[in-house]
Amino acid sequence: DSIIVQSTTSTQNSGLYDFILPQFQATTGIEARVVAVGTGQALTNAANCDGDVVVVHARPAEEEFVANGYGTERHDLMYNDFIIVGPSADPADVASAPDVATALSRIAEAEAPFASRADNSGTHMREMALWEATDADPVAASGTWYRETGSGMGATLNIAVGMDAYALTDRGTWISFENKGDLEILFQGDPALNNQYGVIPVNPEHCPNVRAEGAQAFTDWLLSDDGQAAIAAYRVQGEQLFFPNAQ
Amino acid sequence: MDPFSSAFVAALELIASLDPNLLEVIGLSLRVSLTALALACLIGLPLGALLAVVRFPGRGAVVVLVSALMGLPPVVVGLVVYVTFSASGPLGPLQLLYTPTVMVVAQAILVTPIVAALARQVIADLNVEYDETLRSMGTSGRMTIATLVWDARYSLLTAALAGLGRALAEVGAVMIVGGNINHVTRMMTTAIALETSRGDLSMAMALGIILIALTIAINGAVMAVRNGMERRAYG
Amino acid sequence: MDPFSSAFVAALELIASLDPNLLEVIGLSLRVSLTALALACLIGLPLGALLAVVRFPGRGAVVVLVSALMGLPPVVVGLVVYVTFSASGPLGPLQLLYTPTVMVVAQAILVTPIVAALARQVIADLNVEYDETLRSMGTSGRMTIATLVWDARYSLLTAALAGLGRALAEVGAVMIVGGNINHVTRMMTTAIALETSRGDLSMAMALGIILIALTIAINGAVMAVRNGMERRAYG
Amino acid sequence: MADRPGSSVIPFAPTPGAGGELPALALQGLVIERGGKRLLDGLTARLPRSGITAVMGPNGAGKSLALRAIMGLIPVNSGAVWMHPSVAGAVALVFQRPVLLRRSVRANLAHALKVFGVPRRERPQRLTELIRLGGLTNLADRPARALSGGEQQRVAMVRAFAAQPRLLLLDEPTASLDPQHTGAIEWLIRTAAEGGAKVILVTHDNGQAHRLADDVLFLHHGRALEHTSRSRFFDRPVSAEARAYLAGDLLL
Amino acid sequence: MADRPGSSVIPFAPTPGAGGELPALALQGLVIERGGKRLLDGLTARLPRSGITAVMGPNGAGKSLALRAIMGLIPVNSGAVWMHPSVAGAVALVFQRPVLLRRSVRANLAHALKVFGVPRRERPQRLTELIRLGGLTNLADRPARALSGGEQQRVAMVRAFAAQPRLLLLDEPTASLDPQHTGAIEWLIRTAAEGGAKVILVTHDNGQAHRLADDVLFLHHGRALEHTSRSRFFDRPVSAEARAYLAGDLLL
Ligand SMILES: Nc1ncnc2c1ncn2[C@@H]1O[C@H](COP(=O)(O)OP(=O)(O)OP(=O)(O)O)[C@@H](O)[C@H]1O
Ligand SMILES: Nc1ncnc2c1ncn2[C@@H]1O[C@H](COP(=O)(O)OP(=O)(O)OP(=O)(O)O)[C@@H](O)[C@H]1O
Ligand SMILES: [Mg+2]
Ligand SMILES: [Mg+2]
Repeated sequence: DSIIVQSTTSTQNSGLYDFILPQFQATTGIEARVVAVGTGQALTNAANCDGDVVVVHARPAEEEFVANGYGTERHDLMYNDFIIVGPSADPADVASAPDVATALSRIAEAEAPFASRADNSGTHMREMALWEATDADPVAASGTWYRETGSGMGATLNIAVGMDAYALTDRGTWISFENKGDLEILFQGDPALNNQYGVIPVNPEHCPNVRAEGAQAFTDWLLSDDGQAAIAAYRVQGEQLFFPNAQ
Repeated sequence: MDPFSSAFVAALELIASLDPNLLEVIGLSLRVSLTALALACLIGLPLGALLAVVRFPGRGAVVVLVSALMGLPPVVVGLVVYVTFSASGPLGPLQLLYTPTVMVVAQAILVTPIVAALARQVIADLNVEYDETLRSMGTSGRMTIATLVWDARYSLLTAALAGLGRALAEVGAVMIVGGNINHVTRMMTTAIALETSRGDLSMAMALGIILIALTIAINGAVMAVRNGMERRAYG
Repeated sequence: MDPFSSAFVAALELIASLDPNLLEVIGLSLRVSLTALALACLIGLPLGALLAVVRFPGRGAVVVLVSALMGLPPVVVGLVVYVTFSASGPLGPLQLLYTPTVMVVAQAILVTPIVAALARQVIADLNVEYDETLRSMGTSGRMTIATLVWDARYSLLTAALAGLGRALAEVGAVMIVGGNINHVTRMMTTAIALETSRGDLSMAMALGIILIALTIAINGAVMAVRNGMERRAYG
Repeated sequence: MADRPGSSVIPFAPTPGAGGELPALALQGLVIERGGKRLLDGLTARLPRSGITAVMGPNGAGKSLALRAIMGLIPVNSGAVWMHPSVAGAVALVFQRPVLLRRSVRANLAHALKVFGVPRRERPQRLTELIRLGGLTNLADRPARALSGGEQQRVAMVRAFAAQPRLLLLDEPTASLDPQHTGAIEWLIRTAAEGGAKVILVTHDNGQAHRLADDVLFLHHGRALEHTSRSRFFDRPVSAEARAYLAGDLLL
Repeated sequence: MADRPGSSVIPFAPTPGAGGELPALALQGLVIERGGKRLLDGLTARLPRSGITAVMGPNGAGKSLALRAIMGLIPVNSGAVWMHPSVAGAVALVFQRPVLLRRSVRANLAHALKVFGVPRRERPQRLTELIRLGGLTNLADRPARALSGGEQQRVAMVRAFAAQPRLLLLDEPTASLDPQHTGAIEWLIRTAAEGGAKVILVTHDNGQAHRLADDVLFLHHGRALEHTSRSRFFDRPVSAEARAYLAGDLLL
């Protein structure tokens, strides 16, 4: 028995699934097969009925997905936070910024290289929302200091390393990312940087082929005490990557 | 240690450990790509021969098309196959998405034009010599194609090896239709892409080194067999 | 509307709108891939001819290697070039990472073995006929290669077109070394990958359709010119 | 491929000749132009129903082109070819420069037997026969394209015989043969003609034409300048060109 | 490529012959084996310094192989080839089945002049000369491979002359020529020999050997069975094989 999980990449790249899925399978006997793609592609694939359950991190898009009848119900699953990484020399002096809006404004003013995923992923949508709160218009500067990579988080971080650029990333990806080069965390902690993951079973009324029972079992297990404990127990280099917060 | 050396060390360690995961991934790569190549040859060789031999209206256009399709972008092929085999697509009921079978389909689509276009050229070149002789004998179309393919077999191997190279190296299409699911549809190239996006460049390059070594081994074996056969035939 | 029709409509709309972004992306694709192909032919054609003609110890191994390198995984090439040109790499000081120049380098690495291996086969096949004649005339090595390449030029076009197809369709390497940066290094294939990961499959397929149409147009133009020349030559 | 020999025949009805006999083959105003040059320039001829017709003429006269046009191997610009129903469909051509397949001699002949539709169980015996006929016993397992020039010509010759042709077009079939094999092949040709097959033999060898031909068709610049019996041709040629050809003068 | 003609010459010192003259070419026990068969079986011969040597023998005797071995085109299993210093490096071979480049006749000859190192400004004049020599004026701009058999043979012949060879190896150079062109080419060969070039002429045409040869080398099964003056060879052949060859008997 198996189900397909359409998932964002950060959860896969960080190794979370390799840690928790064996526990899930041991408990329920169900094999969860993860297809890790961008949030946008994950939701599209699921809307095409090519998945049984979705794990992503872009709340507005998730709610629209449910409102369209593609998913049954959205549940908060876990969170971590976004951080701004950049070259250790910190030419835009981001580290001392009081809040994320100031941090981004300084990057724009300094015209320091900034690598944006620009791929409509959850991370990118959040980044755009954060720029909204500043005076800067980074997209107008695209191709100069603002680099729209159109790539996944890992690829974008590789690019940021390659060009000594700033980037917004989720903490899970960052901790498990192995090609950090000269980059380090320069800004973190602003409440606006909260990164909430949700889980949504695909709606069997929209997709008759969906393995609804398995999907529900997966969702239930993730939201259960066992699942939440498993998520909390996952660490990389001693650090906890995801903080369960199912209601 | 510079990144290249560390990649080499990692590659050697991986091989030495005979990591079952690695073997599984290598096995799937070989299985999918060789099956796709077999399909591509089954269609591409006769098709190439046909285009080389038979004159029909619109043949020039087909030749251009096949030649152009050597440049099919893997991602586009992946998408088209995805849309076709997606649950909401026409072949959705087959439930083949995210299985090795559909990866074979995607790679066969990518590789068939390569085999066909290269075979067409090889066979057309041979047919410059054979054409009048075979026609003067009243050779049937089917027999003409069989004769040309057989007599050009050593040259056609290069076309097949080009196709195999494309299949083994390709990632865009299998990533989309296979989903790179661990233990199910993870191949060498999708594993490399995954390690790259995780920033583990050494591991990615190590896997790359192993993949290239594998490709060299296959090519070497094919060439050795071919040379042996050629020598025996023309002793 | 099913996904294929909507992709077609989107493609037509894109073309009709003469979107400057689209033109920029198409322009970069052509510029990078054609330059890479030119480089690959410059190296690959003589190399292929050399391997076809000159007997030297270890030649068999080189032939196998070149043939195997047709299967170089783009992602691996991308990584190697990335590591080489990254700020901390040996060629970092050139500051070429994330520029079209380095994309040309990566694609040339991918395409050269394809051109060389296919050229080797074509020229070896021709040399079966020419070998003794040219040797009996005491033809120098350089002149032998020039003669064979020239007389095989129409067949070698297919090798070049195979290389062009690979370059135009390739995404893995240019994505890594170019970074798919909007207005700087975004090509057709990286744009398609982006639209795919955004889940905008229609747009991705529309771009794919345009890219394939472009490839068909190039192939058609090349074949037309070739047929014209061949007809004039053999009138 | 595509056109089988004889399939491009344009139906025109040749009038019966002396004695009401229809010709084996009739060519009606064949024209072939390439690059603005008339290579065949209205070639017209009626070849008698039986016997050996020698086709002679200087290099470039169009002898080989004519044979290829008869086989339907090259498109003609105008004109027509008519074949007697008793020979159409059983025509074999031995090229001036025969092309053998990249296989052993035996496999070449086996391939021909297969192409000519010989039933599978008859093939081994026919194969042995052909090998003997060509004096190829010691060469049967050699790669055909490694054979000497004369050996290849003999393979091509018996390959044509595999078709049991009723019309045999031979383009200088003994040009690279030694005197012994020339004799053997001439015997084969004569035997075929005596067996009822019509033979058209292109040759530059006056002696051979003397020995074998019943009638001679003389081509020059793509036209039939003379078509007459062997003895008349050699003894009393009519055209200035044929006289010059036989005298060995240069005709450029 | 790789080996230039003559470069595979193994230095062995032939003893001077009658009159203290060194031969133009000496073959010492040449052996070529393929697939377990001895194709050349200890071929030994000394060809006189000047004049025309006819090489005769049945199909498959090894005539063409011997020429290719002399040019260093094929590896020999044992034996040696020695060339007189005055000819080594100026050798040309006309193959039995000449291969012309996929270019016009003119471009083929221009290519040869270039390969043979003729200075660029001398080439146009030499080119015109060669075209005239081969009687190719009307054919110069045709694609060479579309020419008739005899026309191609003439192009190959004058292409060899582009090298101004001192040793000319000709493999049945008039096999597909008409009598007129045969005469013209024989004149060319005689002129070359009179100009001091050594000519080795493989031919099946007894008449031609009679007309041209000074001496005859008779090959059989890869060995030189007889090497003697023309008149002796035709009038009083010594070996049973040569007698049989001349008598036209089959030697299989
Ligand atoms: N495809 C072609 N294009 C141009 N010219 C051609 C073509 N084929 C043949 N020719 C020319 O047509 C003429 C007749 O050629 P053909 O081969 O019939 O001569 P032939 O009579 O057989 O001469 P030979 O005795 O030398 O074999 C020649 O001058 C030849 O150059
Ligand atoms: N590469 C090869 N492999 C096997 N056998 C070969 C090869 N080359 C030549 N032979 C054989 O060697 C023998 C001599 O060949 P060669 O071409 O020298 O004959 P030839 O005397 O020139 O005959 P011809 O008069 O027919 O031209 C032939 O029996 C031929 O089949
Ligand atoms: Mg002819
Ligand atoms: Mg010979």
